[in-house]
Amino acid sequence: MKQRLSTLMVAAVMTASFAAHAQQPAKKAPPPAKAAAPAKKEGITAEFEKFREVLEEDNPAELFEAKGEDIWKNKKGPGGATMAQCDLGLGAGVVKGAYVQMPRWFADVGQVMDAERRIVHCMVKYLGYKEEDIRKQPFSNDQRTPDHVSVITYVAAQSRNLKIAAPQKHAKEIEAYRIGKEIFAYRAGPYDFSCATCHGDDGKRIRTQDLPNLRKPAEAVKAYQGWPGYRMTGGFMLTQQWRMNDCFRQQRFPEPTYLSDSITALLAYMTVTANGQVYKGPGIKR
Amino acid sequence: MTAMKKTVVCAAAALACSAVLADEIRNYRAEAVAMMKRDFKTRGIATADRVHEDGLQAVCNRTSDNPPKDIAARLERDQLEAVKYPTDGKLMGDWKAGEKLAQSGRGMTWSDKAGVPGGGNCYNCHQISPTETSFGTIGPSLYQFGKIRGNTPEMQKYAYGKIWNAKAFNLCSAMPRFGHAGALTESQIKDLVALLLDPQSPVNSK
Amino acid sequence: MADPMKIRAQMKGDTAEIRVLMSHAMETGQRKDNAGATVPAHFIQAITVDVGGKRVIQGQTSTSVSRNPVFGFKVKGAKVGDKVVIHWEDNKGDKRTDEAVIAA
Amino acid sequence: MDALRRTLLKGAGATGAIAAAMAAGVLKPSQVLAAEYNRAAFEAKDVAGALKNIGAGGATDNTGIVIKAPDIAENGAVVPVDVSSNIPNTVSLAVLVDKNPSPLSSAFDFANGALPEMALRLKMGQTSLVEVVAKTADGKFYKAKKEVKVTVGGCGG
Repeated sequence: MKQRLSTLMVAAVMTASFAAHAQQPAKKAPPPAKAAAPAKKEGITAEFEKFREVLEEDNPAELFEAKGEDIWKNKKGPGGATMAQCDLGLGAGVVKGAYVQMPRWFADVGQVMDAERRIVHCMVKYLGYKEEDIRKQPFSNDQRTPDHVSVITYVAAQSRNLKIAAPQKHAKEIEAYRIGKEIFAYRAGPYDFSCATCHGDDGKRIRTQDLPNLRKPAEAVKAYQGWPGYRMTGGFMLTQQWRMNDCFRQQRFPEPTYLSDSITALLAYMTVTANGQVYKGPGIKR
Repeated sequence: MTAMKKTVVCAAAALACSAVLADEIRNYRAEAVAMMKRDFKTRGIATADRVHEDGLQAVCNRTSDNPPKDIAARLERDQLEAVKYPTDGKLMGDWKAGEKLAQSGRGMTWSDKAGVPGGGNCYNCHQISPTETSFGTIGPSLYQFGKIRGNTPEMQKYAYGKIWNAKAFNLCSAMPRFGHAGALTESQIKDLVALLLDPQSPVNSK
Repeated sequence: MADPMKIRAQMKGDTAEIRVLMSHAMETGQRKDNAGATVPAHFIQAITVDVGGKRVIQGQTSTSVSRNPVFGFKVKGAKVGDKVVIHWEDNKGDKRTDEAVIAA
Repeated sequence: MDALRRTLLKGAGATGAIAAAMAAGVLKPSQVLAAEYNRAAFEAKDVAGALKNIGAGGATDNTGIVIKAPDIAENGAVVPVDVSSNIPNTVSLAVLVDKNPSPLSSAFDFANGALPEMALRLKMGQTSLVEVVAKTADGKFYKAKKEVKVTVGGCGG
């Protein structure tokens, strides 16, 4: 307890003196053990890369894309409303290029919304889906892929090969990015992890999985275009909202509310960082 | 943050702080933390209070993991003093049990059950035994850890302390404080020490 | 009702390359659901491919094939415009037939 | 449809009547397929049992069979494999995963211009040999194999 108190007091002082120390050179990482490590890791990663192309060429995500397209184009809500009335930021019914230009400010709801949040909003508003039902099972499992996940996959696919261009014009769009940047770096929980613990450096891996450095555009796009993605484990589609949710689980945090401001802010940070990069999703992931 | 508060904080630290910069950073950080406290909810064993930073996290969060040397040294010393070493004086357990623990990535998530012992998560970040080719690179390779350093009582104490609380040696290390956080028990840490230092462990094989 | 397949067929030289994605759980019968109950085996057992009205490929499959199966075949002598008809059926009697036309 | 009639799927027990009917276009594919599922081969618990039940017990090693598969799979749930045979007059290919509970994953017959080559994705519960059996028009069987390692991938929790 005594230790905790003294640390907290130091923290209080640190709050004030941050600016003075911000320029301090980065602390060196502890020297690696001088063991002659078996040179396996490059081999593994290279082997995965060779077969990535094969996997991406025939991505079962297309099956969900087709389902989503059918819902977007043909499903009717109460009173005959359709998703043609849904404005994803580029005008009612415009899908092409919309995915890579969210999160964005939507004046009709007075909120910054990421793609998933906006699509769910539209499916509730126009197609008569109940938000509480969607919140009951927001993510796919091996028994069921919720309709909104298929629609997200369709909308995302309509931005394939387009440049990511999340807007930073409205004050609230800038605010979302800045808050997202803070959440990204915030360490807490029993393991002291932040998003940056795994995604703040170049060339790191968890087990065999590469960890993109989400502070860099060319790396951020790798994470961005992975989701929505077909997850080989389980064999179903998962979205960016899921990716954020499960990262926080692994981070040993409590659970972020689905479609909450915190997740939109994080997605704004990641997307804006990836701005200018070409989107190649939907993805296929381990 | 109001202008008055900002002035007080700057004055208190007696620093010529850039008001604009400090304000922006503090402002967004505070907003981010407030937002997370609103949005993050208890699920299973992962309780909502986990989004509150503790003192050490606060220091690292406010310095982008680069605390001033003098402060870091003092806090590392505090952490080291709080390491609980086994009362029986034995620091090495069973390396085979240690290898199993090192493999497991479970523990303390909202999908883990209360009372079920967690894993060490070691291979997620470290190379360890040469037989396991699926290893992460967030932390340094631990292959031949004991072969290089020897198996002295001092080295055992260091390894135990490092696993119990990595922050006692590097204040803002990415490695969790497994003992301090209650993520690993005393006997589990002993098994991991054995995995690293036991001459029979594959970690130290040719 | 089974979901549609996604079929791509394209000429490369004198050979048609046919790729097909199928929507199917391919349950092994060994997995347990969240409640602990065994999920019964459910998998595609048989597949046929017809090109230009002729049976060119027929096969049988088991639970060792991945969920949402992907297959690729090559057929020599096919022509642009030929119809490709792919049919599958599973161990529960579900079936599905879809077609595509070979593109240039 | 001679090649298809000589299918390895039917094993020893299949009668010519069904094949002839199919070739003549009398039966709908579903009837043919349902009648012919080679349960004994697909439910065999080991490679030897599966091979025996497709009549390939005496298959000999042959380098004319090409197996393209990763040395290490990114995920054992989806292992992309491309198999082909350069052995003249290959009419059928079967793909087995030796450590799976039921090793025989698939068997395909090729006719009317279809090349003895196919791409598919396999489940592999653990590091295993992928074995491929080719059957030629004269009823002979050949085989080849390649090891694919399956590792732990993500956070493991």
